[in-house]
Amino acid sequence: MWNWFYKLASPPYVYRLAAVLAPWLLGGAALCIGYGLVDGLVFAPPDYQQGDAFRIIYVHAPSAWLSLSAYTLMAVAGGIGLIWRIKIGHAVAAAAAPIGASFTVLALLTGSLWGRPMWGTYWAWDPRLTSELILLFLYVGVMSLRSAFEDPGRGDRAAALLAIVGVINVPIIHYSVQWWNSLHQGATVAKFARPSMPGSMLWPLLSMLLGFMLFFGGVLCLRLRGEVLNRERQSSWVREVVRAS
Amino acid sequence: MNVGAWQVLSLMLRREMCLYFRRPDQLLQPLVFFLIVTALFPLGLSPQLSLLRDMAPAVLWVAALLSALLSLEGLFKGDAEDGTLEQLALCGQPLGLIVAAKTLSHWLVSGAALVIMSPLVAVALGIPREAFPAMLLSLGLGTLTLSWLGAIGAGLTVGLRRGSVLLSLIVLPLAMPLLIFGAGATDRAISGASAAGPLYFLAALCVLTSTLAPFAATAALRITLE
Amino acid sequence: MNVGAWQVLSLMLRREMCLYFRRPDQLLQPLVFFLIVTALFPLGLSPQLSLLRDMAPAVLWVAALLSALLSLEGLFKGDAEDGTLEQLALCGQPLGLIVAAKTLSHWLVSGAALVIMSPLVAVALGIPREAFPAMLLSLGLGTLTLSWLGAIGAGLTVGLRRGSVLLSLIVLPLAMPLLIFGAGATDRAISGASAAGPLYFLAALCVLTSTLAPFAATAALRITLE
Amino acid sequence: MNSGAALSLDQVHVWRGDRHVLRGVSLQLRAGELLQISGPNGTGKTTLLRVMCGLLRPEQGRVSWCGEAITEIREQYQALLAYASHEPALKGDLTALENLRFSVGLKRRVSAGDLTAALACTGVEACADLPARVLSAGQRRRVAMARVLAMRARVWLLDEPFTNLDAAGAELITRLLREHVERGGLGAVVAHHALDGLRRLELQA
Amino acid sequence: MNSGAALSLDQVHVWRGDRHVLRGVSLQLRAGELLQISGPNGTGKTTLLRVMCGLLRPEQGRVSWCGEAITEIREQYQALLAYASHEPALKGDLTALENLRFSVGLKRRVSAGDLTAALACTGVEACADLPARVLSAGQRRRVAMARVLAMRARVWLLDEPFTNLDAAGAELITRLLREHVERGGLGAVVAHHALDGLRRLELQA
Ligand code: HEM
Ligand SMILES: Nc1ncnc2c1ncn2[C@@H]1O[C@H](COP(=O)(O)OP(=O)(O)OP(=O)(O)O)[C@@H](O)[C@H]1O
Ligand SMILES: Nc1ncnc2c1ncn2[C@@H]1O[C@H](COP(=O)(O)OP(=O)(O)OP(=O)(O)O)[C@@H](O)[C@H]1O
Ligand SMILES: [Mg+2]
Ligand SMILES: [Mg+2]
Repeated sequence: MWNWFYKLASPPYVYRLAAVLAPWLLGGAALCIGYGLVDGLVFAPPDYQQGDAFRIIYVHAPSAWLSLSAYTLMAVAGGIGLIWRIKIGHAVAAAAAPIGASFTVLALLTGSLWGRPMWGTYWAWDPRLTSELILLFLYVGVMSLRSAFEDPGRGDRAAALLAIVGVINVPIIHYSVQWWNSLHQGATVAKFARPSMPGSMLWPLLSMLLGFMLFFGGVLCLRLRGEVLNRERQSSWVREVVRAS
Repeated sequence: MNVGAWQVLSLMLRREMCLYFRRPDQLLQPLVFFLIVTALFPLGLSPQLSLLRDMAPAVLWVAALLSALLSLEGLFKGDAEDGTLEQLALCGQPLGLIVAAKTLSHWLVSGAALVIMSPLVAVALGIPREAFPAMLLSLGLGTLTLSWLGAIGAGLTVGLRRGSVLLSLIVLPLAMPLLIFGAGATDRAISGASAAGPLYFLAALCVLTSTLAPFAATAALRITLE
Repeated sequence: MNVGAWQVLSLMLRREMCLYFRRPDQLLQPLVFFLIVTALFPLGLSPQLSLLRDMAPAVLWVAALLSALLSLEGLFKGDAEDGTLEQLALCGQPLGLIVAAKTLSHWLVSGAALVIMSPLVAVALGIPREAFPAMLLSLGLGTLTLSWLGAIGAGLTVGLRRGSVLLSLIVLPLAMPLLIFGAGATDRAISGASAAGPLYFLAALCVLTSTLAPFAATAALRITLE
Repeated sequence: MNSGAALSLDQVHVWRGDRHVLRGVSLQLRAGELLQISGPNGTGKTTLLRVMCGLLRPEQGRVSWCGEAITEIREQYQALLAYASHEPALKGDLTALENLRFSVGLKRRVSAGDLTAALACTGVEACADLPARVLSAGQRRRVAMARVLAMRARVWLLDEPFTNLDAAGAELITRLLREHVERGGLGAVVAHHALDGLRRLELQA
Repeated sequence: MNSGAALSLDQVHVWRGDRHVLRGVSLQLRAGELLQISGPNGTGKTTLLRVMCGLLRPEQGRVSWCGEAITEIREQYQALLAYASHEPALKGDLTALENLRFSVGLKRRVSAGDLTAALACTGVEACADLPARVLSAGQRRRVAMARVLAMRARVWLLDEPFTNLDAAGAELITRLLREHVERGGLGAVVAHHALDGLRRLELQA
């Protein structure tokens, strides 16, 4: 069982696996996002209160969700690297951080663009918004901590530790709308029993979400290949790869 | 004749206290900073002094956070620079004890001292006497939590070239809930409402970090020391 | 081949800039601090955000003063600790030139950078666009004055054990007029009144300190170096 | 692997930046054996000493004490250890005696008398109550050596202990090293001049 | 007073705390004369050197250069001076070459070639572009010596320049000292071992 695990986590294997997965993931992402955009922006009916402004949701909600899941993934991968000293964990964490940070920026930007028509302001110091901003700080902190070390091994472990400590922020962001009275929308989609959203709006949203997830996976694979190559540049298999290309 | 955990703790506490009292500036720095920040605000606000009382909780808490944060930078730095941190790491005692002793002494000279001095500042800012218990309690819990969080940050950044900025970048996001609940508790107490909600939350945060942070800070220091 | 005054100035400026850019934390520290202080306030104020705009000038100016003050502590300290200050003192060039070059570079990386970044903060604090010119001008004059004042303080306290507290104690009373007139100018500009009065006063202070402070700072450094 | 060896290094490799500083160092130390490490400046003597005391984890290779990797038994191993680095590692604000009390006290219970005796042994009892900040370079070095003595450690790892010392001081250190060996202690000393009766490891540039 | 002397100290007294460290030191140095200062640890060698370069003003007595008190002609005198203290006085964040450029550049106009030549002369040209922080103790000391060389100063005041150096390094310093004397330079060197051909001032404990 452990042997199997170690083989799965060995850099050359991951390098090849990522190459196989990336095109499938990215292809799926293109399909889902394509359908979601067309259906969501063109065919879905305008909201009875918000008019067309609500369509920002098709970018905003998926990127906000992914900003949270990417952070969790980064922390878990870093934890695996820290505790079991499995190098690929750190590589995954390092590859995921900038993608997650970009999703966070996207969520903040789309959110504040949406805030202008909705709340009459781009920014308010509201719990959800503030905690999402903190998430961005955490991403930046993790990335700069990693790069501040001259020795990459120590940088990886330090960044992993910080990522784990910061995970506490994820549930805070998620539940902030329930714990404090907030300007921000409560859960709209996740109420599976009775989503408070008509299907014609919901399906494109779900498709966008799936598409964003696939996109994240695909980009992660691509970045992971780069990370692994860079980290293993001393080893023999990388030299073979380079020679072969 | 082995040295037990309590001896290690008490020896380290005495060492730290001795060092703080030998360098009165390290001891006074957080307090003076706290006083100065709270004194500057009324000056900057001079035309609209009526605002002062409404913003008092924010001023008080921001000043407390900043002054604790600034002194946190030196938690391991002095020892790292003169080589004594290496000696401590090689002393054959669990590093966790040493980290805990250093953090607690830091809190005693920054956090606890600040709590003791805060009534003075509170009077100057026009915070009514009835709000003092909630304010003192929230400051005490908040600064202790911050010292623990800061120990993690200081452990992660000791010896780094970008140390101090990184420390703020790491600690402040984690400390924002403290500010929100701390200022919230004080504010509610001032306006006569019950501050129990935010205080419970602060207490929970404090217990949580006091149990987990020593391990995280030790792990952090080990990573950077290696 | 003697080295002229201009060469000394430019060499020292290049040295300082090189050092600041090698240690991005020293460079970013004042800016990050400035941003953080201004971001913490709204959080602490969360229940009464309507107050934010009224206290914006005070927040802006207190943050600017504190961030400049904190970085002033290191003006001569790093050089004193690694022995390079002795080498500078022995270089056979007028010490005044060296002090001036160090102070100017300090202002460039703290004061000037802060002025450039202040519009961002001003927007977040809700300061209207029309008030920007007065705000920028007042911040520029104020931080330059503060750098000069700080150089005197840093010169007097380098090498002292109670250095940093003394520095704050020496500099802040001198800096209070800056705060009052600076925040006053910004506040008037926000409310649409003419800010010329406080601005003239700030300009006068700036000219005064820029001519006298280099001599005072050099004398101060000589006293502590000997 | 020699099973009688107390401290042994096995094919230790260390990189600093892109310099391959230690290139497969192996060595064994038994009780009563003190090794002199020498070699040109910048060849990795300090690096080797830091590997030996566990402050630096080598990229490859293994450091073991009585057969167990020192990372496994870190605290037990380090309790036996006295390391003196390039710097004297004194707190300038504490007096010489306090410096000793707080660092030796973590290793073993120790009385003020013991510490004063150690200071006297290295010839700085007159400085016991001066803050380390005002001591001269040689006096600081002597206080650091007194710390090593007072720790009563089995393993001594000393980085250029002769630095800044006058002739009498150098003799003193030589005598202390000899006595340490006679007590059955072991360890390593970095020094540029040849030391009598010590096995020597010469690092190459 | 000897009028031929370039640098002369006259009955210099210095107290540190309540220690009377220098008790009436008088000495004269002529062109081409290098003085060795030695004596047990803590007897005031470093203090004496700092008095000679004007960093410390003696409580009593007078230090003069060509008959004028050095406090009167501070800048002219210090322009002729190269002082190397116990610490290498390098900025850890600057490379060795930059360290030299910024400190030597204040004394005289100097080309990068000159500086690299000085580094090569002390055997650390390979470290020219490494930040001083990562250099080994001996390498740092060699960079400090390269600074003294590149300054082309007439007066050398060196505090234990042999510290941390390997055997080759020690020989190099001896050679540099001889060449400095031959060029007509003067100065003082603190060292614990006897140096050939140098007049010696022995401070008493
Ligand atoms: C800068 C401003 C904003 C930020 C930082 C922000 C942040 C977030 C975050 C982090 C989530 C994911 C929450 C989770 O998964 O638990 C989210 C979801 C969402 N946001 Fe925003 N938001 C902003 C503005 C807005 C605005 C103006 C609206 C519209 C009124 C809005 C509507 C939504 C909706 C409908 C969801 C999906 C809710 C769900 O089903 O969980 N957001 N936002
Ligand atoms: N980041 C880095 N990049 C390149 N080289 C480095 C780096 N860090 C350290 N080095 C080199 O590694 C070596 C470290 O050697 P170490 O300090 O162990 O030398 P040493 O043998 O103790 O020398 P000394 O006798 O001078 O004390 C030096 O040559 C140094 O220049
Ligand atoms: N504040 C003080 N109180 C008492 N003694 C002091 C004080 N400051 C310095 N000293 C003493 O003055 C002397 C300074 O000597 P200095 O540093 O010049 O010695 P040195 O000859 O260079 O010694 P070394 O060979 O160790 O470098 C030391 O003995 C030191 O203990
Ligand atoms: Mg060394
Ligand atoms: Mg000396």
